[in-house]
Amino acid sequence: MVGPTASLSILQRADGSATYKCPATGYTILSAVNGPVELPGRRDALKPEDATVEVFVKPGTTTGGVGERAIETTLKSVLGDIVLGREKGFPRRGVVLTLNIVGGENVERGDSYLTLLPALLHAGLLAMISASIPLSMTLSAVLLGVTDSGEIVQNPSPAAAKSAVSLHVLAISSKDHLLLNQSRGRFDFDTWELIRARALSICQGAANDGDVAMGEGTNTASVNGFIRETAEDQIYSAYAHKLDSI
Amino acid sequence: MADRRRVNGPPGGTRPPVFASLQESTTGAAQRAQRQRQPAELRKIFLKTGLIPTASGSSYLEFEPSASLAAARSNPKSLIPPSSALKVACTVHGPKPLPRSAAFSPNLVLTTHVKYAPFAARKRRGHIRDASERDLGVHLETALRGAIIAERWPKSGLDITLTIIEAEDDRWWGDAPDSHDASWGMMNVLAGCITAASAAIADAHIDCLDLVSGGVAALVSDDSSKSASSVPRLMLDVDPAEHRSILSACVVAYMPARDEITEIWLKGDSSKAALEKGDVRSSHEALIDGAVDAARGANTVLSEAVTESIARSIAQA
Amino acid sequence: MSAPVVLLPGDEVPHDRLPTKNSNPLRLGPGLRLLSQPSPKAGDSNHVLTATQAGLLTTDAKRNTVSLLSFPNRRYVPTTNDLIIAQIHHSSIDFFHCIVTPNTAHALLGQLSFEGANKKTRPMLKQGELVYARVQSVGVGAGAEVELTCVNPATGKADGGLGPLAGGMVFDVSTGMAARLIRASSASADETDPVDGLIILGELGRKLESLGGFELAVGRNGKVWVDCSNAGEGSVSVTVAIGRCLQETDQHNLHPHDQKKLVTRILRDMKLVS
Amino acid sequence: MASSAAASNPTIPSLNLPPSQFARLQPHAYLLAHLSPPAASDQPSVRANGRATSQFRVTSANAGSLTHTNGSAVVRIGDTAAVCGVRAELLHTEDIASWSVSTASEAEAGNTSQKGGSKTEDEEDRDHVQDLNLLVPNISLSTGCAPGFTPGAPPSTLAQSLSHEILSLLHTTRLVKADDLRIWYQPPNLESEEFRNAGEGMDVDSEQTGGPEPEIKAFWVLYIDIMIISLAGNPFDAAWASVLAALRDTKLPKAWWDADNETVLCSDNISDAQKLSLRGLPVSSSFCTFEADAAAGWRSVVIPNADELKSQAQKQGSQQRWILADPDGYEEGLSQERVCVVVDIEDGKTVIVKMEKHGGWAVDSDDLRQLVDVSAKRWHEMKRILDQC
Amino acid sequence: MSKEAQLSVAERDFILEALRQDVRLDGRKPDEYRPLDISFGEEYGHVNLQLGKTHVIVRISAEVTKPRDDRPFDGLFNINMELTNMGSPAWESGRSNDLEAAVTHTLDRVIRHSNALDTESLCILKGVSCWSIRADVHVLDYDGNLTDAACIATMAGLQHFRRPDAVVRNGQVIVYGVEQRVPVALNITHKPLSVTFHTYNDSKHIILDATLKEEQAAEGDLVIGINNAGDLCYVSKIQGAPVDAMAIVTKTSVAWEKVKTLNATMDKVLQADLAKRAKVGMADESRATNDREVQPE
Repeated sequence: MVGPTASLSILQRADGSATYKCPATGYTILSAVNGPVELPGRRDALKPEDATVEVFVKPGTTTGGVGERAIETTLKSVLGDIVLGREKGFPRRGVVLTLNIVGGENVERGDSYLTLLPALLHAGLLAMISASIPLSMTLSAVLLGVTDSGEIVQNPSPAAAKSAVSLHVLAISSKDHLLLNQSRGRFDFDTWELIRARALSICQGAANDGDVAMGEGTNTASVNGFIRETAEDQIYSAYAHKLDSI
Repeated sequence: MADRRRVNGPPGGTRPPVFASLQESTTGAAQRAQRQRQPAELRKIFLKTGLIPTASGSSYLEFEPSASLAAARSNPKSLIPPSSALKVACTVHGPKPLPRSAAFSPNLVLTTHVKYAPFAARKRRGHIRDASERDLGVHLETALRGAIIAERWPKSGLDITLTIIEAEDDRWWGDAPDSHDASWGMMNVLAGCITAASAAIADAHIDCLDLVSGGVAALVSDDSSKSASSVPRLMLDVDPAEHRSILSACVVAYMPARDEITEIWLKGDSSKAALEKGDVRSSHEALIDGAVDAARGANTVLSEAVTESIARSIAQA
Repeated sequence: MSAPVVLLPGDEVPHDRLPTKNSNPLRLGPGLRLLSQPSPKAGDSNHVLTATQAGLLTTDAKRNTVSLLSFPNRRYVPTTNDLIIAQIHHSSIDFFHCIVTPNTAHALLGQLSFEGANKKTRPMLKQGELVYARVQSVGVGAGAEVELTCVNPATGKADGGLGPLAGGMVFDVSTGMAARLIRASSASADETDPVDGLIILGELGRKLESLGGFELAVGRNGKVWVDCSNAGEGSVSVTVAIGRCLQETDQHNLHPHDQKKLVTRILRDMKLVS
Repeated sequence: MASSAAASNPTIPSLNLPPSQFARLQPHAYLLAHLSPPAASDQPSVRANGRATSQFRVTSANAGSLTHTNGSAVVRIGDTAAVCGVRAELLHTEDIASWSVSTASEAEAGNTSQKGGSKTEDEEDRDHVQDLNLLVPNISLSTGCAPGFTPGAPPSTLAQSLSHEILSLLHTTRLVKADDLRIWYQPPNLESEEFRNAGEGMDVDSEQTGGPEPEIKAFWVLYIDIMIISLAGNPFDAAWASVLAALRDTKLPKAWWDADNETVLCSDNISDAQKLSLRGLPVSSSFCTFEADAAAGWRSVVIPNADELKSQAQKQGSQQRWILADPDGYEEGLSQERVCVVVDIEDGKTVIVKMEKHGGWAVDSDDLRQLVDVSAKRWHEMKRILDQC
Repeated sequence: MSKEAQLSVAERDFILEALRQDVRLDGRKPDEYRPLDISFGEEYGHVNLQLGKTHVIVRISAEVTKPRDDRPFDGLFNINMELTNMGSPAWESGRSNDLEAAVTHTLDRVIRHSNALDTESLCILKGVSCWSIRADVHVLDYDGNLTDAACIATMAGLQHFRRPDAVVRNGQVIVYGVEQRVPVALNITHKPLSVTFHTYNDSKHIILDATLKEEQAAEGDLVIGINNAGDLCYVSKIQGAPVDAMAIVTKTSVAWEKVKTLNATMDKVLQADLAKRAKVGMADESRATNDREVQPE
């Protein structure tokens, strides 16, 4: 299977941006973050002690509707979870994330956004990293489907997702917490526990010796490792002048 | 166009079902309901306050179903209901500070909002408020403004929201709307809204001059023959589905203790009314008096509900 | 020195990377925070430094600081003592309300926070005019406002060219580039080694000396003010040339020898050198 | 006043505030005091609303009370009330742009979109119900149900999300069978005579003897409108329960294609009408997590790893976290992490149809397993309530 | 936040003074476009366009729908643009602003109303079904002259797009998948593009393809929609300082030249992409036939 590709800071105007492409599902997401910024007309609604994370999802070849608002609510809650909104300069300000689906099929009316969710989460996270929004940790996510023969499939294509008995998206923090679970279909709890274990190994790598912080111990085949590499590459190229002199 | 903020139906649109059996009448649905009440007899009103604890004040009002509807409910034969009976939920939020953008006001700023549920009437209602719903809001605001002591609450706002869960019919469903027809059901709805809102305002402990209640009276003609002998009669609290023709109707918002009317809405031709011998009133005076009588009747229910509300809040304290 | 370390949010700063010899308290730069371990099982050290942003870990043993260099295109967040170029938005009785970065709350600049300013002599700045200012305070907690000043509170003097910027032109660069420019321009003028990988200023200075030279003010908020009024008739072209050189270096993250080529190319393009 | 407060709530004796004031000024401390009473006192750990952590509010359902609907229900879960009305309208196939369109692969298989022979019933259902937008649920919160929702304003983000979640759940559970919504027409066998006259030349004859195939002329579209009349937390469970109850109450008139008038006619006879046959009874249960340390998320403390979190919970004597079933508005305001589990029970076996959690990092496998059990218990309770209404 | 930060006095004065000396901030000539880069995605009708720092993506999509009752022989064609916070921090996602309305209007006039896409060719079955073509303009980076960037990208997208083939058989419309039948190009009747000018110093200086800062310093704008044949399909001089009528005439001929160049560039990129696809396609095809042979069951 071809792995995902991503790059950071690709746009000029936005404070942070990223593109994330998942060949397995066919989706390409462009993401941009502006923050900390003033959110107009919402002064009363803003939390005085904390930053407000706003998310906007824009479909590629249709106009957004209730489905987009629903997934935005989920993304906001998951990404908002790891934003340190009380750091200097952020309270009462907004962190505005825009996710533009520039490649792949549209999500049908009334369909859950599950097939897109991991790509949206990764693109959103990378844009936040690119904008240097303070975060408590990073996350990685995976889409898993269970076929009618009981097999667990990683990143099923939209067609395969349709025929799956159940679909699951899990987001795992860089410290192994379960940040998000969205499961649909028909399944029992034992199946879900298999899914949970599988998701952990995909996100964090099979050889997870618990020492994630050092970077060396991380299995680069994991989603988390991929996020780390993408960010590292970008930092290295931005500070090439610094590294040359070392 | 599709509404981006809602779940939309099929893009090509849908059609309401058409029933084939109107002529055959195997179910008795094709018979017009008859009024079983005396001309001055009101339908029972169910009114309860405080059902919505998240609001400062709230009330729920229901009209007693007419005899035909009650019969159809207990022994259903046809899918077509013979008539319908008002069901309204009312909430009051406030008094609360006005939004920053609002201009200074020395008085309590009243906002009234009336919305039918999409399934409230025979014809499916839209999600966005239409002209008649805005109309009702304006009438209601006028009715309530006269009763509320607005200067008690400067720089404050009061939001009154009424959700019509089931509306009154404008006419018998089998009748085609005729030329001098109006949306008579709306007048009953308004009367119900006034009474319900009044209860909710009292439940929210807003200072009022008096309890204002709504009442409806109408001139109806029930004779099928066009003979000259058929004279319209004055009736209180009419259910439009029970009458062949309504010539005119009047709704008032009335405060009994002060004997004041805060809002009056009279529609139709009231010239042909036949009053009792010796009655010197003009027919529209009689119509207004009738509506006031109806409002008085509603007021007894209203007072009970408000008393109950007060008893409850004392018990809580 | 050992291999460079890039940290991601949530990563701990490795202990062996912290400057140890200095007895002064360790100073934390942006992108890092000090956390305490909830269960003191680790014994002696129950505090850890954690990254909140992705960036390159840098330490300065001399000043005993540790900080994280994060993405250069990030938005500027006002930090006390930073030099910035602010634009007047409007004025009230006591303050000028200034734009530091677009789409954020205005910063406040006291009407009297200028060198030698009193009620009569204070500058009458209009909307859209620029000032070179220092961030005096950023406040704490909710509703905190950023305050600017154009004087050194200790001396009452406008050190380092603080005050209104008249004429000239201002160019937008990334915040990372602005920081590098500040470090580069504060280095001694005839430095030939690239400071922070930048030789562009020295290069421009040398080549444009004959045309009357230029004046430069760099704001940490990603603004560079350039004035070449000494260049007479050619001042417009010289200013544009400087702006283009800075912006292209920034955008393409040019290597020093490419910077040199760029200067030559652009000066030729602007017909400033043959 | 003060003494009565102290008597009813011994954990805050030093305060002379009545509980209601304390609840408003220090909501977090108030709820925490209820959930973790001092060990010395014999007070059980209860929520501020007097419920046990896994206890749902009193729930009632009442169906069929609205005159102008094909099915309706009022569901109250504590102080949250939802009214749902189902209205059926007709979608003629001639109004469907894609009806006369088939993709080449289908056409080659000898089928048009009217009949997908190779597909299972479930797949076909999904195609029709979902692709033709036959289910149209919309939630309205602009009813003055709680402060903060401006009446008359377009649907809030919450209302839009809830509408979508209801629709999505209707689709994933395939609750409504497409066959209940189809209106078939059997064209008269006009050509049969001609066929017979044509003689043996037709190989297709054998298949044609049954006359022309029946065709779908129209579909019922169900407009499912949910008015949240009162909102005191957990709108989804109430809304879903009202939808479920209303759909169980829904009767569709008998309808047929009237070839002369080229339209669909219905019978108003109630004995001709058909109830919907729903697939299962998926019941939704929502939960939220209340953290003892409200500031844990941002305080300068290292966030423990998932494993450490587990071991911590075991080590520490006092409970740090409570998962509250069916949160009211007050509790929702004090928690970030939400869980929603929708289960059905078939032949005594619990089937999960939806399981969601987000907004925090505390709830994981162990908790979820318990919540699924709680949800299964709730299913029996809801079934009893819905069967009675 | 709904507005871009205003120019400082210094910037405005400098831009105007520089223009008096025929100098632009990026060293361009008055009638010069910024570097234009057009590339195509994997899908048909996916265009990635950069004009200087202005960056847009256009996606063209097609679906079968019912024609409008009053135009049973016509297909549908719509251009949609929704500005989000991505393109500029000054834009609020989900809320339209003046720029969005203005650019959409111009695109509609130049491309849609000039019938650049022949909508009659989109009819499949009279009054029953037709193609609905939709262009979605995504603005990723805004640095002035959004109109021309979006216009070029949309036209490129329409020319690049291939819709599935469809035939009518016994009143049934049969749509062929891309892998079954070669998809069909849209019928483009002509290739109009917009060319946007801005005016300065009492319209003494008129420049082409202004950057955001130049737009902000401008007194007025002039948009000319013109095709390769020199047919004008749109001219707008809506507001701002008056412009000499002769200037409009001269700028129209400038615009004509520019459109010819732009269309030539576009053609070149399109041809190159088609050639590349043909190569890959042929490889795919041979692989596909091989597959079929390998798996007869």
